[in-house]
Amino acid sequence: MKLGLDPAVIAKARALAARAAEPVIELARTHTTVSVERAVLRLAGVTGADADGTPWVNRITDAVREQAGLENGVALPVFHALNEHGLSLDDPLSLLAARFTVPDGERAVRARTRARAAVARGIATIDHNRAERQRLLAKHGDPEMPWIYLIVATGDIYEDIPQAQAAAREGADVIAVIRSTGQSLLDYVPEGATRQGYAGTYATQENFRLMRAALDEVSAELGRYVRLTNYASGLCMPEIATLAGLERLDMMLNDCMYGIIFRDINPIRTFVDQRFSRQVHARAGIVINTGEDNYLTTADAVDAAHTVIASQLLNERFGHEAGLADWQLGLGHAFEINPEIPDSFRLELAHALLVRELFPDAPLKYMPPTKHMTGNIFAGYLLDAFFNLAGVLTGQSILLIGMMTEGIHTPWLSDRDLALENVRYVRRAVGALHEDFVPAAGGLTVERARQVLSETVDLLDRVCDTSLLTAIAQGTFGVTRRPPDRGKGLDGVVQQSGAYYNPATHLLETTEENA
Amino acid sequence: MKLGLDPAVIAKARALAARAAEPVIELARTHTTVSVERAVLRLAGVTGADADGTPWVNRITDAVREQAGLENGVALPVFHALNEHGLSLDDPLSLLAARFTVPDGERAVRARTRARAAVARGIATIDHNRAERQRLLAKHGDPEMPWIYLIVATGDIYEDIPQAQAAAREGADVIAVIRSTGQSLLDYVPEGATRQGYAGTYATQENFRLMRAALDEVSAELGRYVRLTNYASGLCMPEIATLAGLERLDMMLNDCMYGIIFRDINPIRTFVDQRFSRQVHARAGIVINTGEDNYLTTADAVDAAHTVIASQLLNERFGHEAGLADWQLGLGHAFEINPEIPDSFRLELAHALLVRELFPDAPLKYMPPTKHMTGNIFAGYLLDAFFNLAGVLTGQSILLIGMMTEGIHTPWLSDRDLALENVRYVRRAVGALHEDFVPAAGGLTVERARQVLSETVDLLDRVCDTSLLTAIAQGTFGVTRRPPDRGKGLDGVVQQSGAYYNPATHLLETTEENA
Amino acid sequence: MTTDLDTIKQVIRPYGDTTGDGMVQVSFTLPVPHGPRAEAAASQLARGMGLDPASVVHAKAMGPDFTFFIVYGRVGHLIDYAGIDVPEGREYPLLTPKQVNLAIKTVLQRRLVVVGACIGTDAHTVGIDAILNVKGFAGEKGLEYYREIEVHNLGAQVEVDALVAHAKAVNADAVLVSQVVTQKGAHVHNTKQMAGAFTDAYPTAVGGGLGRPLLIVGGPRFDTVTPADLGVDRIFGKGTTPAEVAGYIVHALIPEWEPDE
Amino acid sequence: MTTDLDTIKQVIRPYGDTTGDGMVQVSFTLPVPHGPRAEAAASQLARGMGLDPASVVHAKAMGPDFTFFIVYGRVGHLIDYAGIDVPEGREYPLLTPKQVNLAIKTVLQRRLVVVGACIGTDAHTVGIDAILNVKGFAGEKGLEYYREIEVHNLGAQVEVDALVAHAKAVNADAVLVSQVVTQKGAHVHNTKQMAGAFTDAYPTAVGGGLGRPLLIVGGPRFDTVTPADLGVDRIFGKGTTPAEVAGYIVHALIPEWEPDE
Ligand code: B12
Ligand code: B12
Ligand SMILES: Cc1ncc(COP(=O)(O)O)c(C=O)c1O
Ligand SMILES: Cc1ncc(COP(=O)(O)O)c(C=O)c1O
Repeated sequence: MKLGLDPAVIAKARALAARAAEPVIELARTHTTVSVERAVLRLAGVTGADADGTPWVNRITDAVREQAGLENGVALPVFHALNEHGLSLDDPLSLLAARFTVPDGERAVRARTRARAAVARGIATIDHNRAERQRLLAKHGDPEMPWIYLIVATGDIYEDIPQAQAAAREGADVIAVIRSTGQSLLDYVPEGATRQGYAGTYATQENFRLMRAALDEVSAELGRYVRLTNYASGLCMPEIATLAGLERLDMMLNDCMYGIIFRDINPIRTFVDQRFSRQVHARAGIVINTGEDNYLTTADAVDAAHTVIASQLLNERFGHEAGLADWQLGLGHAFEINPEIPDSFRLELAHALLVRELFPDAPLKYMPPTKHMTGNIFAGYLLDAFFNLAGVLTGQSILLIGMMTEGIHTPWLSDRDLALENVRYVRRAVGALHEDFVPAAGGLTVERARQVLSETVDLLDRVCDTSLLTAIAQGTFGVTRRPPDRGKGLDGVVQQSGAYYNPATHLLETTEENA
Repeated sequence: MKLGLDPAVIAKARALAARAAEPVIELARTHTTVSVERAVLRLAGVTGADADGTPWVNRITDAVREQAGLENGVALPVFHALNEHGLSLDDPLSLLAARFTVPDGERAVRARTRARAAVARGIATIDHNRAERQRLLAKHGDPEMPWIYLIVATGDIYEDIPQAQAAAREGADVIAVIRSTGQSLLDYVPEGATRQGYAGTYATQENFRLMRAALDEVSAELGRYVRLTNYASGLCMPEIATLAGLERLDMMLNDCMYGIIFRDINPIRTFVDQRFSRQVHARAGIVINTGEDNYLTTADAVDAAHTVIASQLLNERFGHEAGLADWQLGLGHAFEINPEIPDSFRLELAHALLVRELFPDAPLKYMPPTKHMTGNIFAGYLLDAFFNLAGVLTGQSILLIGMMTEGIHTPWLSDRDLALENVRYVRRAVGALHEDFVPAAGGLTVERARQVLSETVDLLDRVCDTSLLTAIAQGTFGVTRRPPDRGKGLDGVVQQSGAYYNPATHLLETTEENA
Repeated sequence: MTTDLDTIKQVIRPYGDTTGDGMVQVSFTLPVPHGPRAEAAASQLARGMGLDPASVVHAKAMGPDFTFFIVYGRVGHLIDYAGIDVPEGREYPLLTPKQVNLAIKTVLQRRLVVVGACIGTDAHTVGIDAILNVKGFAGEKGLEYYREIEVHNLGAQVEVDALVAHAKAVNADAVLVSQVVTQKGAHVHNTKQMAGAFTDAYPTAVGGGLGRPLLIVGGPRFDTVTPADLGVDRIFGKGTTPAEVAGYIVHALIPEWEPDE
Repeated sequence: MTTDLDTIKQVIRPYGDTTGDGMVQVSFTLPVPHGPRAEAAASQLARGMGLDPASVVHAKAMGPDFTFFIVYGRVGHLIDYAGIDVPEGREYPLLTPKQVNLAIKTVLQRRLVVVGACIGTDAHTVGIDAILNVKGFAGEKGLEYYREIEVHNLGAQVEVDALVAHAKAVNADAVLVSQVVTQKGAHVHNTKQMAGAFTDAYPTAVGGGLGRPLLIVGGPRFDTVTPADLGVDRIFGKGTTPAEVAGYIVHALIPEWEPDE
C-alpha cells in the first residue's frame, strides 16, 4: 500500500455506502419490472419472436399484465395456463390464446413446481456455461492481468467477427461489442443476427452466440481464452444479463446508475433491474464492469473525482448484496483529466492508485481518455500512451485500450492495431517499473489521494442524510438531474404483492454457488 | 543521489580517464594544424575569399606553409611580411604577393607584438559577445532547464530562418542548424549566405550572423533568449569555433572523437583541433555538446553503454584541460535501446540517471531515439514521448526533441510542431513526478547503473594500458576502427618547432577569464 | 499579415520543409495480405490520389487479410487560394447578453422561445447543454442565462414528432438540434428527417422565422454539408459558443435591430 | 488464404471498418494562416486527392503563416488488385554461403571480387557494412565471411572517380554502393552519376558482368525508382540481408550454375 491511507477512514466510507444503499435495496426487493418477468420466461425456456419481431416473452408478459396484473409475477399465471390447457412453452401462440389468471391453493402449488423446474433448467444451462468457461480457461490458458480490452462497433455482426478475431490475434484479451445507439431504450431484445446498427451492433442472443463461437475459435488458435463482453444495461438489463449467462459471455457492463444518468431511465426501474441482473451475473460467474468512467465525460475529472469513488462504493455494496464476489466487481474509473492542466498525469496516478488500494481484490476496469481526445490523432496516441503507463504503474486489472481516433469515429481496424502496438510497447518497455514508483510522503500524489477520499466520505455522509434517490435527483453523479418519478420505463415497474412469486430469484437466492 | 553509487569507484573512473587522456593532450600541445593557423588569422581579422571562393585564410596559410613552413605558426611570417611591406590584413592580395619568411631578433619581436595586438582585438570581440549574451539573457530571460533543442535542416538559410523562428515561437529554447552532409570534409569554410545544402545548411560566418540576428528578433518578441547552435566539427573545427565566438553562437557540437569515428578524420588532426577549439569556446562562454550519442547508432545501446560513459569522462578531462568549466560541458548521451527488448525504458532510466549523477554540474545533452525509428510515425511519436519522459524523470538539461519522421526525412515544419506538442504535454503532465521516482534498492534500475559504471572502469583501465590511440584503432568507440596514421586531414598536421608562436593560444592560456 | 498573404499567395501547394514542395502524408488499410504485391497496390492508390513520387514508408500486416500503410509523397495539386470565397464566417455581429435581451425586449416585446434536443438515438447532450445550460461553454453563459430567452431543453433521444409537437405547443421561435453520432451518416439522415417534419408541420411557412421556427443544427462533424443540403437555416460546428448562437438568432429573427454602441 | 484472396478480390478499396468504405487519412501543411478560408483550402486539396466527403478533423496554426491539417475521408479510387503484376520479388534462389562459395569456385575458379562504398557525401555506412562486414545483419553473416568472395569496403564519402579507379585496379566483379541520404534526391543523383562514370570507364561493356562490373545500389528509400532509371543492375531496399545479395550476385554473374540439392 503506497498511499498509506487511514483504514478507519476507509471503513467509514464503506459503512456510509451500505447505509445509503439500504433503502434502495429494500425497494428492489419489493418491486418487479416487465423486464425482470421477461427474464424469468427466458430462463424458463421461452425464445423467439412473432412475425413483427416482437419477442414472445414480451407478448406473454404484456398479456399476463393485462389479464392478471404483474404484482404476482408472470410465473404463476403462465404455468397455471400451461397446466390448465396442457400446453408447453414451445407453443407460445396457443399459450397466448389462453386466458391468464392467478391460481391458488393446489393449482398454485402445481404451477409453482412446474415453473421452478423450468427455470431450474435455465439456471442449469448457466451453471454448465460457467463450468465450460472454467474448462476452456484451463485448456487455453487465462491471460495475466492487466487484460487488454478492445471494442468493436461496426454495426454489422459479420464485420465485427473478423475484426474481433484480428484484435484477439494482435493481443486483445477481452472483446466488447458495443451496442447500437438506440438499443438501451428498446423495451425488448431484438432477435437474430443483425447487420444494421448505428455506432454499434445490436445485442441479441444470436449475435452473442456467433461472437462467442468465433472467439472460442481464436482462443483455441492462440492458446489463450479470449473473453467476450456486452452491456447488461438499458430497459432490458435483466434479460440481457440472462442471455449473457445462457451464451457464456464472460463480462458485462452493468452499473447501478448508468442507465439513470446517461439514458434517462427511471431510477426505480433501474435499481430493480440491476439487482436481478446481478443475481444472474453472480450465478453465471460473470465479471461486471461498472460505469463510473462516464461521470467524467459530463463532469470535470478533478472536481468530480470523489463522486467516482462514492459510486464505486455503492456499486460494491449493491453487488455484494446481489451475491457478487469481489473478483466479479470490475469497478470502472477513467483517465479523463484535462491534459492542458499542470500535473495532470500525476493527478491521474493519484486517482488510479487510490481506487486500486481501496478495492485490492476487485478486477478494476480502467478507461482511457475520451473527453479530451480531439481530431489530433498524434496528441491522442500520446495521451493513450500515458493512460497505458498509468494503468501499468498502478496495477489496474482491465485496460480498455484507447483509440487515437476517439474524437473522430468508432474504431477502425488500423486504429485498433496501432492502439495495441501502443500498449504492447508500454508494457514491455516499462516492465516492473512500479517498483520504482514510490509516491513521496506529503507529495502531490499522496495528498491528492487523501483529499479525494475525504471528499468521498463527506459526500456519502450527505447522501445518507438526503437519501440516494434525492442525491441522484439533485445531479450528484455526472452533473445530471434525474428525479425518481421521471424517466423512461417507470410504467414497467410494479410493486410486488404478498403472493408474488419469482422462481428465478428464489432459486438464485437460495442455491447460491459462488466461488 | 538516487542510485547510491560508490564515490570511490567514481573517483577511480575519473583518475583513469585523466591518465588515458594525458599523452593525447601532450600531442595536442606540441602540434598545430592548418585549421588552427587559419583560425589565428581569422582572429587577427582576416575575412573574405578570392574570386573562386577560396577563403583568404586558406590562401595565406598555404603560401606560408609553402614558403616558410608551418612549424613556427603563421603569425610570425605573416605579420613580419605586413611590417616589411607596410601592408594591412585588409589587403590580402598584396600580402600574398609578398614572400613569407620567419623573422628573428628584433623583427620577430615586432611581428609578435603586432600579431598579438591583432589577435587580441579578435578575442576582445569574443569577450564582447559573451558580455552581450549575458546582457540579453538578463534582458529577455534565461529559460529554465531542460532546454528544448530543435534542429532545422532545409539546406537553405532563408528557409531555415522562418522555420527556426516558428520553432522558437512554439517553445524551442535552442536552435541547431545542421550542416550539409559534405561540409565536415571540406578543408575550408565556405563564405556568405548559402541556399544549397544537402540534408543541412552550410556553416558560414554569414549564415551564423543571419540566424543569430533572426533569433535575437524572436528572443525579444518572446521575452526568452533563444540559443543558437552549430557544429565545431570536421576539418575546420578550430575556425568554426572561432566564427561561433565572433558571431555569438551559444552552444557548439564539439567532440574529441566524433570526427575520427564518424567522418574518418585523422585522430591526431582531430585531437589537436579540438583542444584549440575548446580554448576558444571556453573564452566565448559557449557550451559544448559532445557526441557520445552517435556511438549508439553503430553499436548496441545496451552492450556499448559503458563506452558512452568512458567517452564522457574523456571529453570532460579534455574539456577541463582546455579551460572549459563544468557548466560548459554538455555531455551527450542517447535513448537508443531497441524498443523490442524487455524493460527497455527502465534500462534507459538507469543509463540516463547514471550520467546525471556522475556529472551533476554538467548541462547534459540527451538525444532522442533515432536508430530504431522506422516509417511508422505513430510508433515514433510514442517512442519520442518516452524519451521526453525519461529526460524529465532523470533531470536532463538539454533535450533534443525527437521527430516522428526520424526514419524518413529531415524534419518538416509540422514534424517539429508535433514534436513540441509532445514534449510540452509530457513536461506539463508529469510535473515533479521525479519525486515519486525512487529506484528500488537492488532493483533493475540501480543494479544496471552499477554494472555500467563498473564496466566503464574496466574499459578505461584497458585504455590506459594500450593508450587511447590504440583503443580507437581497435574500434573501442562506435565499433569503428580508426588507426592514428590514417584518415582525412593528416597532412594538415604539423609538429611545432621550438620557435612556434601562436598569439591566440598564448592569450587564451594566459588571460583565461572564465565564470 | 493575413491580408497581404492573401494577395501575395494566389496559388499555394502543401508545404513540407520547402516552399512549393507539395509534400503530404497518407495512411490507409488495404484488405489484402502483406507482401510486395500489396505494397505495389498501395503505391498505385497513392499515385491515384496524386502522390508522385509516392514512398511507402511503412507497411504492416494486420492479421492474414489486411495491411496498414503509411505513404509520403509529393502532390501536384495547386490550390487557387485567392479564388476560394471564404465560407461565410460570422455574417452577423456578436452581442452581449445585455444587447440580446434588449433586442428581444424592444422588438418582439415578449420572451423569445427556444426548444433544444438531441434527436434520434443520439444521447450526446454535452454539446447542446453547453449551448443551453446556464453553465455554458468556454466561459460564456448558456442561453438559459438570457433573461429574455425562454429555453426548453428536451434532452436526449427525442423523437422528431415529439420535438415538432413540443415546438408547436410552446410556439418556438427557434429549434436547436444536436447530432454528434455520425456513423453511417446518422447525423445527416436524422437532421433531414427533422427538417422534413417541420416543413410538413408548417405547410404555409416561407422560411426560418417566417411561418416556422428557425431551424438550427449543431455537432462536431457537419463540415461536409451545407444548411441547404440539410434543409435547416444554420449549422454550427465544433467549438461553437453560446454567444455565437444567440447573436445568430437575433440576426435571423430580428434583422431590423441595430445594436447601438 | 493469400491465393484465393488474390483470385476473389479482383478490385479493392481502402478499408476503414467496413468492406468497400474507401476510408483514408491524410495530413499536410498549408502555407497560410489558420482560419475558415484555410480550412476550405484544405478540403479543396483533399477533394483534389479524391476524398469525398472529406472531413477536416484537425487544423492547427503553426505560427502566423502556416497551418497543419488532418483530414479523413472516403476515396472513390479502385485498385485493380488482380491486374497488378507483382514487382519481381526475388528472381533467383537464396543460397547458403557454402553453395555460393562452391558456385564461384567451380565456375569462376578464382575468388569473386566485390567493391563497396557509400558515395558522394553520404556517411551512412551501417547499411553497407551490414551487407559486407562479417558481423552481417539479421543473424546472417556478411559477404566478408564468404571464403570465395574478396571484399574491398572503401567506407564512406567516397568520390565516384576514386570508386571507379579502385574497381578497375582490383578487377571488381561487382560494385556495391549505398545511398541513405535522399534529401533533394541526393541518392538518385549520386547513383546516376556513378552509373554514368562506369559507362564511360568501360566504353565497350554491354552490361553488368559483360565488360563491366555488376552495379548494385542499396538504401532504404529507393522504392520510387527502377534500376533502369538509375542505370544500375539491381536495387536493394530496406531490410535487405547479405544472403539476398550474395544469391543475386551468383545468379547474375554465374547464371549457368545450378545449385544441386
Ligand atoms: C461524452 C461522450 C459520451 C457520453 C455522453 C454523455 C452525455 N450526456 O452527453 C457517453 C459516455 C454517455 C457516450 C456514450 C456513447 N457514445 Co460517445 N462520446 C463522448 C465523447 C467522449 C465526447 C463528446 C462530447 O461531449 N464532446 C464535448 C462537446 C462540448 O462537444 P460537441 O458535442 O462537439 O459540441 C460542441 C459543438 O459540436 C457544438 N454543438 C454540438 N451540438 C450542438 C447543437 C446546437 C444547436 C449548436 C448550436 C451547437 C452544437 O457546440 C458544442 C460546444 O462547442 C465523444 C468522443 C470525443 N472526444 O468527441 C464520444 C463519441 C461522440 N461517442 C461515440 C459513440 C459511438 C457513443 C456510443 C454510441 C457508444 C456505444 N455504442 O455505446 C454511446 C451511446 C450514446 C448514444 N446513444 O448516443 C462516438 C461517435 C462516433 C461517430 N462519429 O459516429 C464518439 C465520437 C467516440 C468514438 N470515437 O467512438 N459518449
Ligand atoms: C545511424 C544514422 C546516422 C549515423 C551514421 C553512422 C554510420 N557510420 O553510418 C550518424 C549519427 C553519423 C548520422 C549522421 C548524419 N545523418 Co543520419 N541517420 C542515421 C539513422 C538514425 C539510422 C540509419 C541506419 O543506420 N539504419 C540502419 C541500416 C541497417 O539500415 P539501412 O541504412 O536502410 O540499410 C539497409 C538497407 O537499406 C540496405 N542497404 C543500405 N545500403 C545498401 C547498399 C547495398 C549495396 C545493398 C545491397 C543494400 C543496402 O541493406 C541494409 C540492411 O538491411 C537514420 C534515421 C533512421 N532511423 O533511418 C538517420 C538519417 C539517415 N540521417 C540523416 C541525416 C540527414 C544525417 C546527417 C546528414 C545530419 C547532419 N546534417 O548532420 C548526418 C551526416 C551524415 C552524412 N554526412 O551523411 C537523415 C537522412 C534524411 C534523408 N532522407 O535524406 C536520416 C533519415 C535522419 C533524419 N530523418 O533526418 N546518421
Ligand atoms: C455501464 C455502462 N452501461 C452501458 C453502456 C453502453 O450504453 P448503452 O446502454 O446505451 O448501450 C456504457 C457505455 O459506455 C456503460 O459504461
Ligand atoms: C559531436 C558532433 N559533431 C558533428 C556532428 C555533425 O556532423 P558533421 O560534422 O558532418 O556536420 C554531429 C552529428 O550529430 C555530432 O554529434
